[in-house]
Amino acid sequence: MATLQPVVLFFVFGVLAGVIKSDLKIPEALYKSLSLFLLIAIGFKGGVAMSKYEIMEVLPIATAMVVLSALIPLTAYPILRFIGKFTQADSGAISAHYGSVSAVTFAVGVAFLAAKDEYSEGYMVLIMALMEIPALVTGTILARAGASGGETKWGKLMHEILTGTSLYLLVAGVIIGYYAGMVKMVEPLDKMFMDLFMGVLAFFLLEMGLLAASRLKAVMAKGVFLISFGILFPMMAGLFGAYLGWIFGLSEGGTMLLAVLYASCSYIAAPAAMRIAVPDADPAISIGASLGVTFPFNIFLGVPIYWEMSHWFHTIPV
Amino acid sequence: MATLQPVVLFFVFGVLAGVIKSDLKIPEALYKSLSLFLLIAIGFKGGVAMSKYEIMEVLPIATAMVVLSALIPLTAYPILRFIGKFTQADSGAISAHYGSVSAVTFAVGVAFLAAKDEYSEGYMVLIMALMEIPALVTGTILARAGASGGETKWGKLMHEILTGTSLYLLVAGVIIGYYAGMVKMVEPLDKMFMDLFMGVLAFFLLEMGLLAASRLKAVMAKGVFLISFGILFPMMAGLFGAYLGWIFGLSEGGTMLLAVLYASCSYIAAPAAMRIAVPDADPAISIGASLGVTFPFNIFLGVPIYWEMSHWFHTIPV
Amino acid sequence: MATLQPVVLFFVFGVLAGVIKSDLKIPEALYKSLSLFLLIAIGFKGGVAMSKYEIMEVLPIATAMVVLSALIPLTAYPILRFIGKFTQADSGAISAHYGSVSAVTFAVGVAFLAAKDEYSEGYMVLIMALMEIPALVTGTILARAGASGGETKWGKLMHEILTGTSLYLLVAGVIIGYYAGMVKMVEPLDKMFMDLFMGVLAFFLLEMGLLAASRLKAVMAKGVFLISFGILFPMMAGLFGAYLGWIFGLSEGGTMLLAVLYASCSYIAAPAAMRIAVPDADPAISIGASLGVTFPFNIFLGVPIYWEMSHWFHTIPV
Amino acid sequence: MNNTIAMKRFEIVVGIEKLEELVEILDNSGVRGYSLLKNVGGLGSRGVRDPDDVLMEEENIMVVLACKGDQAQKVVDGLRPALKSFGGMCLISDCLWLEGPPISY
Amino acid sequence: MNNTIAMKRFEIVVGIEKLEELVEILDNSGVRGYSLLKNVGGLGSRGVRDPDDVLMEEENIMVVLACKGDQAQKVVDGLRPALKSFGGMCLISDCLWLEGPPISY
Amino acid sequence: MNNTIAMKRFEIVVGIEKLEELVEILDNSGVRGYSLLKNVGGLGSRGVRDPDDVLMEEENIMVVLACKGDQAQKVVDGLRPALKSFGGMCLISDCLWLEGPPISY
Ligand SMILES: Nc1ncnc2c1ncn2[C@@H]1O[C@H](COP(=O)(O)O)[C@@H](O)[C@H]1O
Ligand SMILES: Nc1ncnc2c1ncn2[C@@H]1O[C@H](COP(=O)(O)O)[C@@H](O)[C@H]1O
Ligand SMILES: Nc1ncnc2c1ncn2[C@@H]1O[C@H](COP(=O)(O)O)[C@@H](O)[C@H]1O
Ligand code: NA
Ligand code: NA
Ligand code: NA
Repeated sequence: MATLQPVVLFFVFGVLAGVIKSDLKIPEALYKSLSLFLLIAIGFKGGVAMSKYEIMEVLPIATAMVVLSALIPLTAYPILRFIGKFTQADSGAISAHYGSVSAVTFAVGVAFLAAKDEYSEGYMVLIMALMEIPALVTGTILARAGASGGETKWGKLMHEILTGTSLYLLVAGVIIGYYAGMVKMVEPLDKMFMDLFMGVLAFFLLEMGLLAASRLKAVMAKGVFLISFGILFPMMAGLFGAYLGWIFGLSEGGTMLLAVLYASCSYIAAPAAMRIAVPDADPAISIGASLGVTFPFNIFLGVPIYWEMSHWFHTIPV
Repeated sequence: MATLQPVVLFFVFGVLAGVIKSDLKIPEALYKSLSLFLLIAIGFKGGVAMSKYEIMEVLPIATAMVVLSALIPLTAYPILRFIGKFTQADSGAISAHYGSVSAVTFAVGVAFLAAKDEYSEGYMVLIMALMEIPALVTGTILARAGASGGETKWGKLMHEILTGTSLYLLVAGVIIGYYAGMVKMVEPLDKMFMDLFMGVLAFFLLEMGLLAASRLKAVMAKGVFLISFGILFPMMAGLFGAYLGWIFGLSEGGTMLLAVLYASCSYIAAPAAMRIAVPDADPAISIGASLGVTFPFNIFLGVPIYWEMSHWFHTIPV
Repeated sequence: MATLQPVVLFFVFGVLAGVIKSDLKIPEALYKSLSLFLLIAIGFKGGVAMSKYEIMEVLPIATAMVVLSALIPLTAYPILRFIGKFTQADSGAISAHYGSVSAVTFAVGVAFLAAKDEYSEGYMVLIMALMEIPALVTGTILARAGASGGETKWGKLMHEILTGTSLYLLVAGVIIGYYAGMVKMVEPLDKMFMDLFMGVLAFFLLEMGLLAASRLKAVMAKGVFLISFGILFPMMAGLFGAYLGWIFGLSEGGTMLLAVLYASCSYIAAPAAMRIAVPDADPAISIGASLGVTFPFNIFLGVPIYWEMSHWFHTIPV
Repeated sequence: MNNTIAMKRFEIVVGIEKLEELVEILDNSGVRGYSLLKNVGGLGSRGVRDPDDVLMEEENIMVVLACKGDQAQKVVDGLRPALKSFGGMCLISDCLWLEGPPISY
Repeated sequence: MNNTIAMKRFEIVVGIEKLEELVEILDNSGVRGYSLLKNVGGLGSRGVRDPDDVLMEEENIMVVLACKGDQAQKVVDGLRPALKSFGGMCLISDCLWLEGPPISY
Repeated sequence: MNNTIAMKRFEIVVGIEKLEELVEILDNSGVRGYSLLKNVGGLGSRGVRDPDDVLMEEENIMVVLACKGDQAQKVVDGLRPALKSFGGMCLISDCLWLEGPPISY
C-alpha cells in the first residue's frame, strides 16, 4: 500500500474541527487567496513542463481526451435520473459537477506522484483546464432538454464558463509558465509557485475539511444512494480515464492523472455555472455529494486506487 | 550580551507606528491567517523533532511539567488580590493569563536558540500546547471559589479550552509533523512551515506592536503595580521554570524554553476562555498587562535573561 | 531587445480579465497584505545592500538626488495647466503624482536588473522612500499658491506624508535590513523577503492589471492629451534621472533605477496625500493617468528604455 | 400608498454570541423572514464595542425584520424575556411592505 | 421638528446578483442618493442566505434611500414590476431629513 | 404596544473620515448608545462612493441611534452645524424601544 501523504491529514483535522465544533475558522480572504494561488501555481507548473514539448504534437491527443470527457455527464445523468430519482434539473446539475474536475484533487494526485518521483506529462494541466467546458455544457443540455419553462441563458453560461476564475487562471498560469520556460526565466517565480505549493495545499485542505464537515448533514439526508454514487461513479470514471490514458500512450503517471481528472468532480466552478444555467437545481445536493463524499474518497482512497489502475493497464503486454 | 534579533525590531516599528499615529494597518484577515500559520508551524516543527524520540519515554516528564505549571496562577492570585487590590474576578482572570502561555514569545525563544545553533527538546511544543489547560482551570476556580452569583459554565469552558483554535492547531501540527517525520515526508511541507517561519513571525510582531501600542493607555491607567507585576512576576516564574527544566535534566536550550513558557503569558486563548468563564472580569486589564508589558519585556529582555538563568543552573556541579 | 520578464505578463492577464469581464477578483485583504509585503521587502533588500557602505559617504549624493526630484512637479505643472488646460488644483495634484514614485515600477526595474545580473547601488531604495516628500510638498504648493478658499492643512499633510504607510514601511524595512546586514542575521528573514519577492510581485501585478482596466474609461474620457502626457512626460523625467545618475557617478544599474524613479509616478501614497491637501482635485484623473497609462508604459517599455538611456550615457567618454 | 401592506419593522442589535439564541426565538415565534448584518459596532451599557478588535470578541449583529401586526406581537412575546440577558436594543416602528416579492413575512 | 423635511425612507433587500439591475432602476427613477450595505444575510422565501458561504454565492445587499414624496412614487412605479423577479423585500416608511448636508435626494 | 417607550431613531450616513468628529458630537450631546456600521457605499452629491475601492478612500459609515425626545433635540442641536461639512445625510423617525435590555439611551 502507498503511504498516506502528510498533507491530506490537514483535511482530516479540518473535518474533525468541524465535527467537534472547534472555533477554528479560515478567514474568507485567506480561502480565496489560497485558491487563486493554487490555480495559478498548477497552471504555471504545467506550463513550465509543457515548454519542453512541441505544442502542436500534443494538441490532438489532448483535445481527444477533453472531448471524450463529455461522456462522463452523459453516463451519470441516467443513473441519477432513473435510479436516484432526482429531478431532471438536479440530475443534469450533478452530472455537470461530476463531468467537471477538481483542481485540488488533481493537486493531491500530483503530490502523490512527486512523492514517488514519478514522471507525468505536463499538458495534463491544460486538459484539466479545458475539461470544464464539455462537462458544463453537456450537463446543462441534459438539465434543460425538452423541459418547458425559462430559456437557458446560453450566452451568460458560456461567458461564466470561459471567463470564470478557475479556467481563466489555469490558462493564464499555463501561458505564463510556458513563456517562462521558453525564455528560461522560471527561476525566481518558482520559489513561490512551486516551492510553496504543498504548504498552501495543506492550508487549503484544512479549510476543505471544515467545508466538508459543514456539508455532511445535507448529504446524510439524501441517504444511501448519493453516498454510493459519490464513491462508485468516480471509480468507474477513473477506470475509464485510466483506460483512455493507456490507449493514448500516456506515461504511468499521466495515465493516473487522467484517471484522477475523470474521477474528480467540481465544487467551485460547477456550482457557479449551474446557478446561472440551471437555477432550479438544488446546489446543496451537488455540492454535498461532491465535497462531502467524492472529494474525501478521492484524496484518501481514489488516488492510490487510480495509481494501481494505471499500473495494472501498463502491465498489459501490447 | 546576546545580539538583538532583527525580527524583534518589527515589534518596535509596530509600537512606533501606533505611537506616531501612522495609518499603517494590518488587515484583520492577514492577522488571523498569520496566527493560524504560526500555530501550525510551531506544532509541525515540534512534531517533526518529536518523531526522533520514543514518545512513551518523554511523556511522564512532560506531564509533570504541565501539571506543575498550575502553580503559576496559584502564586499570582494572592499577589494580585491582596497587594494589587484587584477584585476576585480580575485576580483570577489575570492569574489565568499568566499561567497560560504565548506561542509568539515561545517562537522568539526558538528563534533565539536557532541563531545560537543551540539544541532544544522538540516536545517542548507539546508542553506549551497543554499548559493552557491547568492554567485556565485553576484561574477560573480562583475567580469563582466561594463567590456567589452565576454558576460557572464548566462545560462551555472546557469545550472552549479543548477545542479552541490555539490548542487545536498546535496539537494538529504536532501530530502531522510527527507523522511526516516518521514516514520521512517532511520535505515539501518544510518549505512553508519551516523556511517561512521567521518571515511570518516578523509580520506578526509588527501587528503585535500595533496592538500593544493601542493597549498602552489602559495599562498606564492601572499604574505602577500592574507594570511591576508584568515584569517581576514573569521573571520569578521564569526562574522557577528554569529550575524545573534543570531538575528534570533538560538541555540548556530546553531549560530556557521551559523558563520562557513559565514566564510568558497569554493574550489570545486566555481572553477568549475568560470571557466565558469569568465574564465579570475586565479584559482590558489582563490583555493590557499581558500584551502591553509582559510580552515586550519577554521578547527583548526576558528571553536573554532566561537563557542566562538556564546557563547558570547548568553550571552548578551535580 | 531585452526579453520581456514573465512577471509582467501577470499585469497583462489582469488587464485582460478586466476587459473580458472575468469574475476574477483579488480579495481586498490580499491586496493590502501584498502591498505591505512589497514595501517591507523592498526596504529590507535595500537596507541589507546598504549595510555594505559607509552611510555617511552616500548621504550627500542621495540627498542631492532627492532634492532635485522637486524639479519634476515644477516641470509638470505648467504643461498640465497651460497646455492641458487642467484646473490649478488638478494640475498641482497630477504634478505631485508624477513627482512621487511607484514602488512597484521600481521593483520591476530591480527584477529587470536581477535577470541581467547587473549591480545597482542599495541606497536607491532610500532615495525612493524619500522622494515622496519634495514631490508632494511642491505639488501642494502649486495647487494652492495664490488660490483663495480653504487654508491648506499643512500639519495634517506633513503627518500624512511622514507617517503614511509607504514611507514608514520602506524606512522601517531599510533600518531592519541594515541592522540585519550589520549583525549578519539576514539569513532566516531572506527566505521570506527576498526569495518570495518575485512571486508576490506577480500577484500584485495581476491586481494592478485589474485596477488599471477599471480606470481605462476615465482616462479615455480625458482624451489624447492625458495619454500623451502619461507617456512623454515620464520619458523626459527618466532621461533627466539617467543624466543625473551618470553625473553623480552611479553604476549603470543604479543610473537606470534613478531614471525609473524619476519616471515612475505614484498611485497609492500620492492620492492619499492629495485627498487631504487638495481635496478639490479630482482623483479619477490623476489615478487614471498614473495607473492606466504611465504604469503600464513604464513596466513594458519604459524600463528597457531607461536601461538603454543609462547604457548610452555610460558610453560617453569622460 | 397603493399596493402596500402595513407592517411592523423590528431592528434588533445584540452581541454576536447571542445570535444563535436570537434566531431560535425568531423561528419559534413563526418568523419567516429577516435580514442579518454582521460586523456591527457601537456604544451601549457595556461601553464601546468594536468588531475590528482582534483580541476581544466584541462584534454586534443587527437583525431587521418586517412582519404583520399579529406576528409582531408574537415576536415581542418571544423576545421580551430574553432581552435582559441579550443586552443591546430592540426598536419597533411602522412601515409599509411594497407588494411584489414572494411572501416572506 | 425644526429644519427637517418630511420624506419617505425605502429599505430594499435583494440578492447581490440583482444589484446592477436595482441601481439602474433607481437611476432611471431619478434617485440622487442612496446608501448601500453589502454582506447582508437573512431568511426569506428562498431559505437561509449566508454571505459568508464560500461555495455558494448567497449574499444579499441592502439599499437605504431617502427621497421626497413625489420622487418616492416614481421609485415605487419603477421598482414594482421588477420586485417579483428580485425577491427579497422593499419597505417604505416616513422619516424626516435633517437639513444641513448638500441636497442629495 | 405594551412595555415600549416612544423614541426617536436617527440614521446618519457620513464619510469614514468624519467618524471621529461625529462620535465626539454624539458624546457631547450626552448620547449613551448607538450602533455603527462600516463599509457602507452609496450615491450622493459627491457621486458614487465605493468602500471596496482600494485606491481611493471612499468608505461611508452609518450610525443608528435611538434616544428619547429631549435627548433627540440635543443631538439635533449638536449635529446641525456640523452637517454641512459632513455631507451625507441624517434621517429622523419615530420608533418604540422594547423594554428589557439595560438602559443605554
Ligand atoms: N420579512 C422580512 N424581513 C426582513 N428581511 C427579509 C424579509 N423577507 C426577506 N427578507 C430579506 O430578503 C432576502 C431574500 O428574500 P427571499 O428572496 O424571500 O429569499 C432574505 O435573505 C432576507 O435578507
Ligand atoms: N440607544 C442605542 N441606539 C442604538 N444602538 C444601541 C443603543 N443602545 C445599545 N445599542 C447597541 O447595542 C449594543 C450592545 O448594547 P449594550 O448591551 O447596552 O452594551 C451596542 O454596542 C450598540 O451597538
Ligand atoms: N438621499 C439619500 N438616501 C440615502 N443615502 C444617502 C442619500 N444621500 C446621501 N446618502 C449617503 O451619504 C453618502 C455621502 O453623501 P454625499 O456627501 O452627498 O456624497 C452617500 O454616499 C450615501 O451613502
Ligand atoms: Na470528473
Ligand atoms: Na506562563
Ligand atoms: Na516620478
